[in-house]
Amino acid sequence: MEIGLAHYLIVAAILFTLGIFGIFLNRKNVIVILMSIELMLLAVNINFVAFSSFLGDMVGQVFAMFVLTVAAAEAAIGLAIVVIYFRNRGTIAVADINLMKG
Amino acid sequence: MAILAVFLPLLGAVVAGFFGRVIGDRGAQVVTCSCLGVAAICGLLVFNDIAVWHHTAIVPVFTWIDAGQLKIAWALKLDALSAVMLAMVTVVSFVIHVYSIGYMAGDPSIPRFMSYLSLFTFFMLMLVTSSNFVQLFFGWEGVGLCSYLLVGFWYDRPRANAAAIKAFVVNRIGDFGFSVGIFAVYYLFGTLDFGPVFGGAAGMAGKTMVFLGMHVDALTVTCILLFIGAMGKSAQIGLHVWLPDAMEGPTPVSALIHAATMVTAGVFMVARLSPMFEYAPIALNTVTVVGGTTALFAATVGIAQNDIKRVIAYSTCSQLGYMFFAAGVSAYQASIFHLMTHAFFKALLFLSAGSVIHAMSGEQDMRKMGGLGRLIPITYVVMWIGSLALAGIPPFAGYFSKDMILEAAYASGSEVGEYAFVLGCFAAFLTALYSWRLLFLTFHGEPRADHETLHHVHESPKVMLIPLYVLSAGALVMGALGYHWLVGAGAKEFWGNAIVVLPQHAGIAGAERVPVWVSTLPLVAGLIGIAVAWYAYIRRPSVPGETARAFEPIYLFLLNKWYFDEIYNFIFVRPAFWVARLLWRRGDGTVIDGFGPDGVSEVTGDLSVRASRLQSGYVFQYAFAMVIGVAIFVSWFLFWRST
Amino acid sequence: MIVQAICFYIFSAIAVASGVMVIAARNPVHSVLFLILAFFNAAGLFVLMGAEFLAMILVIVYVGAVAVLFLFVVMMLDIDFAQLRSGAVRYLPIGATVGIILAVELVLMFAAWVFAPEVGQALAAPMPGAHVTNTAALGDLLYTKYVYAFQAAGIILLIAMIGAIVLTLRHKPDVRRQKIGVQVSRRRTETIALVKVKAREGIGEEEGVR
Amino acid sequence: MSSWPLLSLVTFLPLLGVALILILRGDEAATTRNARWIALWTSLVVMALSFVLWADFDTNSANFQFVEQGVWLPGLHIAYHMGIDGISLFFVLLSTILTPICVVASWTAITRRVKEYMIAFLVLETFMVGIFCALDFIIFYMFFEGVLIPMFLIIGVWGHGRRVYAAFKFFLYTLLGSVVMLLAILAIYFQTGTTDIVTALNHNFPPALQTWLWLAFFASFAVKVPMWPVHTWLPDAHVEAPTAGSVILAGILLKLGGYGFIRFSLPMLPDASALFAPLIYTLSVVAIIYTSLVALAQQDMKKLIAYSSVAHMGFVTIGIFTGTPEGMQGAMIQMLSHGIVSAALFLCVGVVYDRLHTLEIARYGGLVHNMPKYAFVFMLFTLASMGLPGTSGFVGEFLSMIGAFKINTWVAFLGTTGTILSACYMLYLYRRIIFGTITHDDLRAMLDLNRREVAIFAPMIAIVLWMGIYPSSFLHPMQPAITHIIQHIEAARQTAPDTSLASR
Amino acid sequence: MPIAPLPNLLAALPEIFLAVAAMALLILGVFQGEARAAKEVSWLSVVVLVVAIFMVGAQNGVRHVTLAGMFITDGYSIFAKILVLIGSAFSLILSIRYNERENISRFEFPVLVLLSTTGMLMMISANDLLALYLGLELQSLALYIVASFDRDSARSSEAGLKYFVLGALASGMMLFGISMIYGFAGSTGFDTLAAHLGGQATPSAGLVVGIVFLIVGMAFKISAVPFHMWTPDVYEGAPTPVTAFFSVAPKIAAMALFVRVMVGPFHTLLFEWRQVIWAIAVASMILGALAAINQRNIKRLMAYSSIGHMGYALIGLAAGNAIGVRGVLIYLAIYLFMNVGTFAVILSMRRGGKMVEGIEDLAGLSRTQPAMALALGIFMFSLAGIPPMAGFFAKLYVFMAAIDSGLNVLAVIGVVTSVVSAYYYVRIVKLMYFDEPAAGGAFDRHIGVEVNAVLMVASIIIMFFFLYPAPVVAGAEAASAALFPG
Repeated sequence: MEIGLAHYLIVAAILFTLGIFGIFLNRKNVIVILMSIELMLLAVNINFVAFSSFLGDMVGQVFAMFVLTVAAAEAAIGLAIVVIYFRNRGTIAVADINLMKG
Repeated sequence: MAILAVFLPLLGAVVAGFFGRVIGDRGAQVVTCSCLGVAAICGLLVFNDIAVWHHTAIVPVFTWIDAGQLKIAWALKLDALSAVMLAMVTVVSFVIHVYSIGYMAGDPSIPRFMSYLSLFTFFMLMLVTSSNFVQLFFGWEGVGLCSYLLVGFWYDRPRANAAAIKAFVVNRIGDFGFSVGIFAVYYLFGTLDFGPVFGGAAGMAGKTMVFLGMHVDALTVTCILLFIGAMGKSAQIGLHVWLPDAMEGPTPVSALIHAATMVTAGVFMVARLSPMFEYAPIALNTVTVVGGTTALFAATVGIAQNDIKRVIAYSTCSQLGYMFFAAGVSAYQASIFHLMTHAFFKALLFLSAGSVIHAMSGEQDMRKMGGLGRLIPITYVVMWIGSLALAGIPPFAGYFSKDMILEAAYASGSEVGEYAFVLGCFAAFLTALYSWRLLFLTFHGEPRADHETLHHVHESPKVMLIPLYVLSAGALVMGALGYHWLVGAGAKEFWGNAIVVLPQHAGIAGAERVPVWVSTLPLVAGLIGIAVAWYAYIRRPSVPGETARAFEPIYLFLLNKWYFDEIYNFIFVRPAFWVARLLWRRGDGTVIDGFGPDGVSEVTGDLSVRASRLQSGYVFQYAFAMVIGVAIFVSWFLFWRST
Repeated sequence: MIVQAICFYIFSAIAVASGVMVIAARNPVHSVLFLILAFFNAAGLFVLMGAEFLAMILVIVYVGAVAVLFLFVVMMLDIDFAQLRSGAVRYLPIGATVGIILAVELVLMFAAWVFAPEVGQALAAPMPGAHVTNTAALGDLLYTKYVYAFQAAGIILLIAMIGAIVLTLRHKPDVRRQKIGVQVSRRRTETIALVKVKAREGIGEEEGVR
Repeated sequence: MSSWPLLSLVTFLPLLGVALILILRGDEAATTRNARWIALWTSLVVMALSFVLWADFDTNSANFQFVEQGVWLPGLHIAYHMGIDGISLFFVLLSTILTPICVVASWTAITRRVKEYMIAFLVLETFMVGIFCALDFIIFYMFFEGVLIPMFLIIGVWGHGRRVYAAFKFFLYTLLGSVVMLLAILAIYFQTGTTDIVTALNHNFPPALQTWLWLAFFASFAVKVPMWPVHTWLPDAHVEAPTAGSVILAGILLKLGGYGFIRFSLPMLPDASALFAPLIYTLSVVAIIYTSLVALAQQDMKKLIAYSSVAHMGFVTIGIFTGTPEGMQGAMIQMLSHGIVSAALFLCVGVVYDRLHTLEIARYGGLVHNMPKYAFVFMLFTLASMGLPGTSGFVGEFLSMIGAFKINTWVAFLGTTGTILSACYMLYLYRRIIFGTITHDDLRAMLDLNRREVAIFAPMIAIVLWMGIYPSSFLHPMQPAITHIIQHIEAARQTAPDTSLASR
Repeated sequence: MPIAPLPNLLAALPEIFLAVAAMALLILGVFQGEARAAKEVSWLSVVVLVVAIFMVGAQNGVRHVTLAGMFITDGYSIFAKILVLIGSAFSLILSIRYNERENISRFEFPVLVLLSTTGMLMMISANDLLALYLGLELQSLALYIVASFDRDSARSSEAGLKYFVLGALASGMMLFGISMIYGFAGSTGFDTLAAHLGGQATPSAGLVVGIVFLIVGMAFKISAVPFHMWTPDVYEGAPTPVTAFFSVAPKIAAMALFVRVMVGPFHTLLFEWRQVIWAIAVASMILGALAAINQRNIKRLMAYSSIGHMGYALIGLAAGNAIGVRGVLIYLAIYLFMNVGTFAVILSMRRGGKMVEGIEDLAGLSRTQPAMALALGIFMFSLAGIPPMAGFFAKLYVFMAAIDSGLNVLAVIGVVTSVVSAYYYVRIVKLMYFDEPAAGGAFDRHIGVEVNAVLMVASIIIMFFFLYPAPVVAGAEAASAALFPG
């Protein structure tokens, strides 16, 4: 019952797909989309750490760390935009975000 | 000299045409007539030079076309054939120019008319003096153009316009054959100069070429193609339809173009190309059959027509048939002889008819004439002379030439020759019949015109009559005069190598040896024709009507000129317009534009709407699109590329 | 070994399950909470793989800051949950198909993961060995080899800061705010005017008190 | 004189005129007037210079003359390379002659935005001359496509009726054709390592590549010519364009296709040309008969002449692809002749359009009564269009057909039917407009040609007759170039046997 | 523990300068106070950018790898960076007066642009997947903010939101790909990757899929189909100078990065990734040509236009050789000026003090403002690729690359779509020249000297590029040679 690299990668793949699902199946709330993105980035981090661990290389972990940093910044900006959007429209329902199309 | 003869008419035409306003009507008449007069003198001098001194020559003017091996020069070929034509054309043309002064008096555009006439003469002279096929074609089309201009001279008459276009287009159909024929000549001989082509014709005999995917005898096809051109110009059956309609033009035009000169260009061409035709027996037979058929056909139509000029027009048609079958049986000399005599007497007939029309204030329908003999005696007399010449009554000009032709046809011994002979004799009968029908209807009996018209009937002025005298003289003596040189004993020396007849073809030589009945049959036929005409129109004027009623289908058939116009209209003209509209609306509009630019732009526009509809504005769909893209690429690499 | 396996399965099962709940929960507050759960378990997985520092960071930074920020915004925006009804069902079949295809492909691919042949020789920063802790090793790299990335990350955070401020900060005109710069740089002459007030005359118009 | 960059001067001098017009200031009327005069003088000077070209041209040489070469795109072997031979010489002349004529023809007809109009024409002249002088594919292509811009504006801004539709159809249709050629040019570039035309002309392309290149060039040139069935842009463009626009369109732009065929397709891609010659023949014959018939049905003067142009260009394509000296020289003459004749016919139409503002044939009739000069001029060009011997049209049609007969009798046979049909539709047109009685009162008030119009037509008449009676002045200079092309084709056929038709 | 030696910072001088200058300007802005600062900081930022251009230009084009192998400067980076800096500078110049008029003038804007530009330069100089990622994020995050900079406008904030959500998704995918590449090769450095990848007949599936995901991230930035979906909405919603900025600088940077990544570390996998590039290039060209036809909003039209143009630029990338890269670079250079010029016109489309964006508003412009109409006409013909405008040369060079590499189908699709797209460009010319002036009358005059100057510079460059193309061509040639040593 050896837990190998593939196991971690598969978990990451599933989480990643879930994140993608969250983005395009969600009609309710933009914030959930942001969370889905966080899920994706989590999956990516699992990947990096797994590879790092199995390759015996630190670069993966360093990368993961920067991903975390950037993800935090991204979340901040994303939420700021959501906030101003809400101020303007009074809603953040995904289905309402279509002033511009065509 | 020859250059002068050819180009003086052009000078006259240019002066009269461009400066007509400046020099006035009188000026234009003077300029053109004097140019033509000088040209006629030159023409006669040239004729003299050649007929007597045999100074044949090719006078180069300058290069025309020089492309690849093709080298064509503007040049005047002077030999017996062109000399005969040159003299005849300039003289007749001069006479008609003079006549026109009287006939066209009072017309608002006299300079234009005179200019056209002179221009026509120029083109005709170019035609007869050409030394290569292309120059021949130049003259050929040029006379066609002038014919168009002159037929449509009275441009506000719709019928004249229609006739002019018809004349040009039908001629173009002939020219189509002619030009393809020229292409073939060039293809075969590598040159278009008469000299080398004629020289090489013997060597080309029996050779085959691929034409329209068929292996055919080269010379035969070429000659037949060229003959199609002759048919168009000389109004042979099938392509004759323009000639009667062309009578919409002023009468001098009919006399000059549609009797004396242009229509004979086809005959001239066959004679000119005798070195080629001689080696293409099938082509010769074709010429014979077409000529014979036309001779009879036109004569039959002629007896049923009521328009005085149309009768003469069909007569011309018929006489051209004679000339052709003469050429077809290798009696080119006879053909040219008849051409020449015909030029005089037919021009005479036309001009006399013009005189009648002039007298009748423009009326052309014979049913409205009658009894004019007393009122315009001079015209009456010259008309008689012309008719006698036409009917081949000795000693008038037509007798010599027509007799010769029929004898040659008989003497050729071939089946087609006999065919032509029989038809020709019958046509001779009909010729006499319609000629005297015309005479009797016009000049005899009670006047059928209304009083007003009759009151105005008067003899034509001198300026019109003098030309008639000249032509009458020609119609009287030309036959006897020219017999010796053209077809008689002096013929061989006279023609030199202008006309080639192979020994195995009897030609005019055979005409000497025919039985007596053969040489008298045409005369007898003509006399019978006159008698029948006298009986039917003088003695028993009710006969024509009864006959027409009794044989109504035949009468209508003849009256309607064998329904050629209707058939052509039905087969060609209307379908052409129908197809034209179809191709335009459906072909260009629906099919090409529909599947082409318009269709494509419509589809593009539609796709564009769809493409922009993809942009729904919903973020999740955008994301979905991205994911689909990724999924496709990943699947592509994982499954299909199987890396 | 077996313990490790059990832990792996527990962590990953919970992480995946909470991942599902993040996107499936109807209440976004619940979503955030599930997200936090997912992070916790992912941190567990990190620990299993020997990346203790990252695990810690994940918990501290993500759970402590980011997730809370999410929670904060969700609450702040005061969304009417009743009106949020999804029309996702219409697109679910095709969406699910594509997603599942992608997932299956990725899983299949990862399940048979291969490394490049020479992968061992190319390592830029091999693990230092047991004598150096994970944290120390990371730190060692971060400030030397990866100083460029580190600085860049700093600028990124600066941008995030500017962005958040510039987008959301509003100076409401009717709210009086402290202007420290102005207050500090005040001069005496600007603030105080000495006015001699004569008796019973008051202060004149032209020298009026500001 | 040879030290002067004469070709560049001829090509780019019009731009000087553009610059002058651009800096014009002042009130509307003055600038308008000045713009006209500047355009006229510029184009006249250019014309004079182009005559110098002709005078200095060595008619015995097949080489490119007045060659100029300069660095342009370094490292790519793409250079500024200009030069003319006997083929291009006359197209240059045609362009420089037609431009002043167009300027004069638009003198009073164009009243709106005259400044821009004259600029467009001068720019157009530069492009047109440039096309024929360019000896580098990229330069050639630039001019070739650049023409679309001024022409698009001329049709769209100064056109009438459905001008927008026509302008777009023209623009996009011809653009689509020519972009494919661009790819072919690039393929040539990689094959030869340069875009130099002279180099490419002497390069032996492998047969398979030739096929593709030929098709690409064909796509471009066939649309320009235009060949059936890609001709439908032409009637629309002609009808909606202003008179001078039609003149240039018919006079020069249609020649681009023919020029391209004779300059590139045939000498550069001989095998493919032989392979596709039957295609060309078929399309051309169809064009001659089809469009002649369509012309017969037209109710609009310009459309009729436009369709007749398609038919006439059918002779050109046949002539070129016969590969015979007669055919090719005939095609050249036919192009030049058509350039003058159809241009003149459009000018004729323009004369009455300026007076009555309609193109509907039925609105006219009996013009000969009050416009005899006009009737004469129109008649002359009608005849030339029909190919009457003695006019330029005859020489071209005759030579190209005589060349065709050598190759394929069917082509010559069917092609020659075009002469019958052209007589039908042209005379039918002439009759409906000029002959008959005046049926509309407004026609009675129409004035005959004024001096300006006479000045336009006089040189064109002279050229038409000149080319018809003494075409040697034109045939002779182009002969060496044509012979050179044919020799080149022969040589290529010998070195690469059994690759094309022979083996099929 | 030894102290690491100080890396060669000189190579990264422009980036460092930009970042430091941005911070300095930020401080300046904070201390100056809102009202005055915006304009001042903006112009100072322009100056900073110009200085940076000179700094970049001063580099000698020799290949320097520094900062632990993460940062590279070479001829290629110089060329691309100059383009990016020019694009940013022009966009900033265009923005100043617009922002004032629209009441969104704040000093953070130029600072964000500067920081974003810094990110772009970092992208161009990236020599490591980590550097790539950080540069990309640095650029993107700033862009998300400026997209929604008009924060009181629902459209602007929607644009920001959409851009953000999709951008985050794309960068997530890209990271996923990076992780796979890292997992396969054990390294993120380009040089290492280049050395260790390839050689196998059939590359590993994981690696190829990783590259696909990586491509997604960059395709998103250059808005190649099907990762383009954000583009029209964001272009339309974002403030117009931002749109102008979006349409040039980030695209150029991302494209430059794209090229570097593809032909650098993954050059041996050309056959694999070319298929992806081929597909997105075709899709972009087709969609860009088709969808724009139906547009009424000029910014939206320009969005589709830019999608199409990126498709053409991708042709050069698909070629995957020096000629192709040269094509891409020339394309980008010309594209830059065409777009900047066009947006300068769009920014001048004001009537009664308000922006108008409908293309019908351009009707009759040649009557009311002939100079502007002429300039826009030049840009439109150029965008359509009609010679002698510069746009023709752009297309010429990429098609040249395609033909050279045997990508004939791609080239044919390219020319056909360029004809289709010519329709909508030319339609604008038609509106300006054929139609009568629109009902609203002329646009407002006095759009600003700087806008006019930009317009003039751009139109002159586009119009007369053909006269002296050598600098750009030779520069691109040298730049592309830097990527293909030997």
